[in-house]
Amino acid sequence: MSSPNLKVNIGGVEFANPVMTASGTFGYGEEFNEYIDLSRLGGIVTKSITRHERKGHRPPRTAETASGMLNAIGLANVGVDAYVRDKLQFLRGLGTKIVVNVAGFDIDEFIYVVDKLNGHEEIDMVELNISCPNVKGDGMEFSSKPEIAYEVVSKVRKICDFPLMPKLSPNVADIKPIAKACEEAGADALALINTLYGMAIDPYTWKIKLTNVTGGLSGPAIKPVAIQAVWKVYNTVKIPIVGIGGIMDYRDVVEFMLAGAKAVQFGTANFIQPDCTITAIDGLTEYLQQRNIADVNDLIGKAVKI
Amino acid sequence: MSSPNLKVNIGGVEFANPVMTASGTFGYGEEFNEYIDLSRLGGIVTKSITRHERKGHRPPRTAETASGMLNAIGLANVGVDAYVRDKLQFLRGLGTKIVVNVAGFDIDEFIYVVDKLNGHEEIDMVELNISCPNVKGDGMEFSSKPEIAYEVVSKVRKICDFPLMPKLSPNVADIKPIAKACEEAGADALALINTLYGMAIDPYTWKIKLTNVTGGLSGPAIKPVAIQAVWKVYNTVKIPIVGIGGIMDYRDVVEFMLAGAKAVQFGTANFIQPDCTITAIDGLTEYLQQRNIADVNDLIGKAVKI
Amino acid sequence: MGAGAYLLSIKLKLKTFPHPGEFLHIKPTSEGNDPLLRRAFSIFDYDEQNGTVDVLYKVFGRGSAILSRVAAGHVLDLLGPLGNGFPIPEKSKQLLLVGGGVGIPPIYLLAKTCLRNGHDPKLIKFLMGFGKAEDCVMGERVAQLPIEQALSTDDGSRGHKGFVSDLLKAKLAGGLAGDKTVIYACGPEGMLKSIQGLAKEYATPCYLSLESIMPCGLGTCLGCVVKQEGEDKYLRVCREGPVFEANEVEL
Amino acid sequence: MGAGAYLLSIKLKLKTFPHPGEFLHIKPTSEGNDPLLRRAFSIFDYDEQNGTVDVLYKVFGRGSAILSRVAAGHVLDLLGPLGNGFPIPEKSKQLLLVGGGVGIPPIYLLAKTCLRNGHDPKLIKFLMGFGKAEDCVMGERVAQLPIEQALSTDDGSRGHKGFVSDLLKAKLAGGLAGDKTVIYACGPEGMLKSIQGLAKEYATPCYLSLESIMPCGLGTCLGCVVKQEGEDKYLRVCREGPVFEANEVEL
Ligand SMILES: Cc1cc2nc3c(=O)[nH]c(=O)nc-3n(C[C@H](O)[C@H](O)[C@H](O)COP(=O)(O)OP(=O)(O)OC[C@H]3O[C@@H](n4cnc5c(N)ncnc54)[C@H](O)[C@@H]3O)c2cc1C
Ligand SMILES: Cc1cc2nc3c(=O)[nH]c(=O)nc-3n(C[C@H](O)[C@H](O)[C@H](O)COP(=O)(O)OP(=O)(O)OC[C@H]3O[C@@H](n4cnc5c(N)ncnc54)[C@H](O)[C@@H]3O)c2cc1C
Ligand SMILES: Cc1cc2nc3c(=O)[nH]c(=O)nc-3n(C[C@H](O)[C@H](O)[C@H](O)COP(=O)(O)O)c2cc1C
Ligand SMILES: Cc1cc2nc3c(=O)[nH]c(=O)nc-3n(C[C@H](O)[C@H](O)[C@H](O)COP(=O)(O)O)c2cc1C
Ligand code: FES
Ligand code: FES
Repeated sequence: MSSPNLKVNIGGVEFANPVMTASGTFGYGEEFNEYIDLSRLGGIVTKSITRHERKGHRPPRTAETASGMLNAIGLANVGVDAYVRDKLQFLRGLGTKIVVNVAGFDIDEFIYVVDKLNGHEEIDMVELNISCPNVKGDGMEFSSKPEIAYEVVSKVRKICDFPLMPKLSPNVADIKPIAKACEEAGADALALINTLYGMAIDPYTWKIKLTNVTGGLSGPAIKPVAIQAVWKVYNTVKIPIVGIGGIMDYRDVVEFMLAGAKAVQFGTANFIQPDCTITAIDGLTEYLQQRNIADVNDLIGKAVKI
Repeated sequence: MSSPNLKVNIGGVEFANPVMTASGTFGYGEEFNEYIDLSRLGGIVTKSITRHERKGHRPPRTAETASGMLNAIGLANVGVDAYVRDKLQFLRGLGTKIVVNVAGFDIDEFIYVVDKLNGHEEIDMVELNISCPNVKGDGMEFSSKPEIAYEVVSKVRKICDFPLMPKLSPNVADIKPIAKACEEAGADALALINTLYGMAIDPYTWKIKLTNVTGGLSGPAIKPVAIQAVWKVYNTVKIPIVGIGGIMDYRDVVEFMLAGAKAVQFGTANFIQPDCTITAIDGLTEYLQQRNIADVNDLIGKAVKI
Repeated sequence: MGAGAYLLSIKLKLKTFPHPGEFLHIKPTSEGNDPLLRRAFSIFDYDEQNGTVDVLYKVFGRGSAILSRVAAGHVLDLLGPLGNGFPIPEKSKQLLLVGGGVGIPPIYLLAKTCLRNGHDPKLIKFLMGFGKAEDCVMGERVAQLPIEQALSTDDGSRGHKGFVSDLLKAKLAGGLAGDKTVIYACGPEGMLKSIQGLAKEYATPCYLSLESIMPCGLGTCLGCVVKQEGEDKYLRVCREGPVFEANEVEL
Repeated sequence: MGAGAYLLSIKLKLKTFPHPGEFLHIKPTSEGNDPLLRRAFSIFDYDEQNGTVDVLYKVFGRGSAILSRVAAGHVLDLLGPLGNGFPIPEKSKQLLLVGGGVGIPPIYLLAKTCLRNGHDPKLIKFLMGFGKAEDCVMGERVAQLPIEQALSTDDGSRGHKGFVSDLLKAKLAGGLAGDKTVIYACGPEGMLKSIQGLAKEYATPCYLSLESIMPCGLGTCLGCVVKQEGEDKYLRVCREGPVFEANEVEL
């Protein structure tokens, strides 16, 4: 059988395949250059950038848990100016799509950062990390209430040159109204999920393992939560979904696409196998070939109830 | 060193030690009689009972995930009348504390069931499973909104002969106001957490693994989420907390107690090692002895920030 | 042991000879929490002298794959024997034993047990179904039993081409039906379903050993259930089963 | 290898002789996702002829415990060599090499490398610290080096009673301080902290190899950082390190 089509279109951007890297787990791409052919990736989502440079939290910043890990890096990043100045140039030449993840602690910050990105052609899409605490509001995440999510997304949508993809938190009672609010606010796609809240204590030393006390839980442990979120949102909105959470190999990519994702992001897996994304693209191709599926898009949302 | 004190007092009930079994993972106790000495347990929390008998969902009802499992048993149970008639007699003689878990799909059902339990001396405490969908309301869990949690707990509190312990769901943006509402409604203790929402799809057959589509995620995978919930609630309310979620051994018991739990429940672990609870009680005793800690209560909430 | 099939010999002294149809609940790994749950495997054979229990299994997913890589001498974590096995038939009965693939182990143990009890070998027929010729080595221990045997493969690469239920049907149609006969079967769900149908059609007593996802194996999680025929009720495969009368369950 | 310490010999052909201080990032298990992350271990030794890399480690938690049970011949999943090792000193320098417990491996490799490069053995002093006498076997390979050696144990069961930093302090106070000397150290954080202090006190150049929880080992997760001295900045131990100049980092 001839090569299956792996291309997926998300918000008008054509990705060579549905495999991207997740924000915060792939740096700005540089470190992986020696391990994999970056041009083969569907896309790279870079580490969250903010208005100013952020040093991040005091270490220890991570802790391993059962089939997962906690992180409280603290949104360490170079700041939008240095990003545009120093990082875009490397990313420009890679031959893959570049998604810039933007974080903020109030709506002004989101707007400020996106405004600085506007006009830079090497950027293909903006991912809006609305899973940060909203310092102007009640300290809750932007994506924990539909009204707040609507407000930030619609305001950014108005000034953003690029397709806009809010990234949702799983730390909610019901993700559907949040997804709906983002769609109504003009989002071109949705990325889900960000990490779950978690915490760990050493039973021998009695010490809380992260200086920041709580952190974000990622890795295979959270995959069932992510699959469930993708499935629910797929049955709620019309815009494409990018699935994230515990993806380790091509079988997980298939599982997310069957649940309704049009593309996926590999996060924690990059730490364990730096070539996990490339292996997954190869595995996905073979999977489609063996089943005579001509187009990867034919997997989307095809999970069957029993 | 002499034997450390393992006794903990929760809502006026004195448990011989902080180790209980979690609802739905220990049946009504009968099946474990051949594996362990049930009298050694701090307490047994029996499977959720409802007004009428429930057969539960069509199988498959469970699926394994990374360091966890999904279940959608569907609150299968014998119904309160048969429970009182057939199950209490066996439980009465065991020499351990009996906590009856009560579920309901509207407030009337909770009240009906608790009323039927009233007067039965073999019962020591009622655990209120408010993580069920509220059919009269918006279909959300009772424990997903503080107002609803307040309403059901305060109404049940008024008519309940026993100390009352609502069991909270982790599927919320912020568990603190829910815990606070339960405390204000007169709860004597809080049990947390119930399972996280999850889902799994077979990438080969494309079938959703549970007939019920989504299920509850339990096991070590969710321990960080549970620890974080216990820590937050411990810093919010004054009533005792019973910690649940991914507990496998005495080290996990210690971790939960350091986070703020006064007692714990073993769930999924019972499926893997039927004697996990007894081993943990022994391990906990040795842990305290080695550290010259005379009273297990001295662990509660003692986690140290770094 | 044939394509992707393995024999696991476990040093394990049992108080009594295991009842055919009983199973062991085996933890595939002692390291870490993934995979988390035990897996169920029927007892295939028991060597009283040496105190070894044999299990015959196929690599299906992660747990069985890990088991297949366990080094000799490794200490396994297991529970069992668990479950209710096959009722031992009266000596006068004609036995039609049907095993499909890794459904053969408990049926083999049943045949062996009946022979030990003095059941007339001429009254026992063993019918085996496989995917293809390579898989048939799985039946090598069965081949040593002094009883009539027949086999089928899905692709006809050995024995009858088709399903083992065809072989059963031929026996039933050939006169071995009714009250003097008992059918015992274990194998994939499709096979059990057609055998259930045949038993009904030929009014022949029949016992089936079922498979089901079994988180606990102890009767407590209520995960492994099967619908009771004609009743609005579920039965636990690990506790009330895994062996059921064919007309008792809805497949 | 002494109480709870293990030697792992890995068949691994490297392009060049490894740089002392470089580490391997080893996945403790190939089965399942728990434990999830790789673990960092310094390269202890390299046998060019046979292409084997040795790692010397202590059983600390789950991952190292699993490694200690890995059967000979097992295929390990690893990345490396990673990180920036010790700068190789000029041949004229007096070297004070300090290793505490499982901090000895990279220091041993540094000593060996310097000797291979023709550094005068008389200019190299190797100071080792252990918990107790039983642990000292860990230093058996060091003992074969033709250089001056001294050791301490916390409980005095062998060598000097006290910390290895006491031995270093004696050397520094005895005149081996200042610009003509270089201190190299690896070991527990407390030990590195006092050595950092001594290096400052005696104005002697000093390099420390740090430990830190390293999820990725590739410079991408930003989990392993250490605070830069005097700057509001964090450095990645896996990428900028694990070896740092003593006055560059805040311990
Ligand atoms: C009573 C009984 C006896 C059995 N006897 C045998 C035997 O003798 N030889 C043999 O090869 N197999 C036997 N099986 C099937 C065997 O249990 C499964 O093949 C095995 O559990 C698959 O595990 P895995 O880790 O390889 O697959 P995975 O897909 O990784 O398993 C994931 C989960 O699903 C469960 N599961 C998946 N498939 C099955 C299945 N078909 N039946 C039950 N649980 C399943 C697993 O136990 C585990 O909890 C028996 C099953 C039962 C219930
Ligand atoms: C550059 C470097 C070189 C090292 N060289 C050696 C060596 O040669 N010999 C040796 O015995 N040890 C060495 N260590 C320490 C070794 O990495 C830890 O002992 C090991 O990771 C503990 O893993 P575990 O699974 O046994 O413990 P667990 O407690 O189960 O580990 C849980 C998590 O914490 C991390 N972790 C726990 N303790 C440490 C630690 N002290 N340092 C780094 N990560 C930790 C683990 O990697 C894992 O991610 C080195 C560490 C680093 C950073
Ligand atoms: C170390 C680490 C850092 C992360 N940093 C960010 C970040 O800066 N911005 C963001 O939106 N998500 C961040 N994430 C979340 C991931 O992008 C991803 O949503 C999450 O890890 C779940 O996917 P996984 O299970 O595949 O890791 C980070 C995750 C990890 C593990
Ligand atoms: C198979 C199964 C059935 C359960 N049934 C109930 C139930 O009936 N009522 C209830 O409140 N919780 C029920 N639970 C949730 C557990 O009591 C517990 O809160 C949860 O499993 C987390 O703990 P664990 O990780 O130790 O299993 C069930 C869990 C499992 C795995
Ligand atoms: S496997 Fe748990 S009840 Fe049967
Ligand atoms: S371990 Fe990930 S950046 Fe150093």
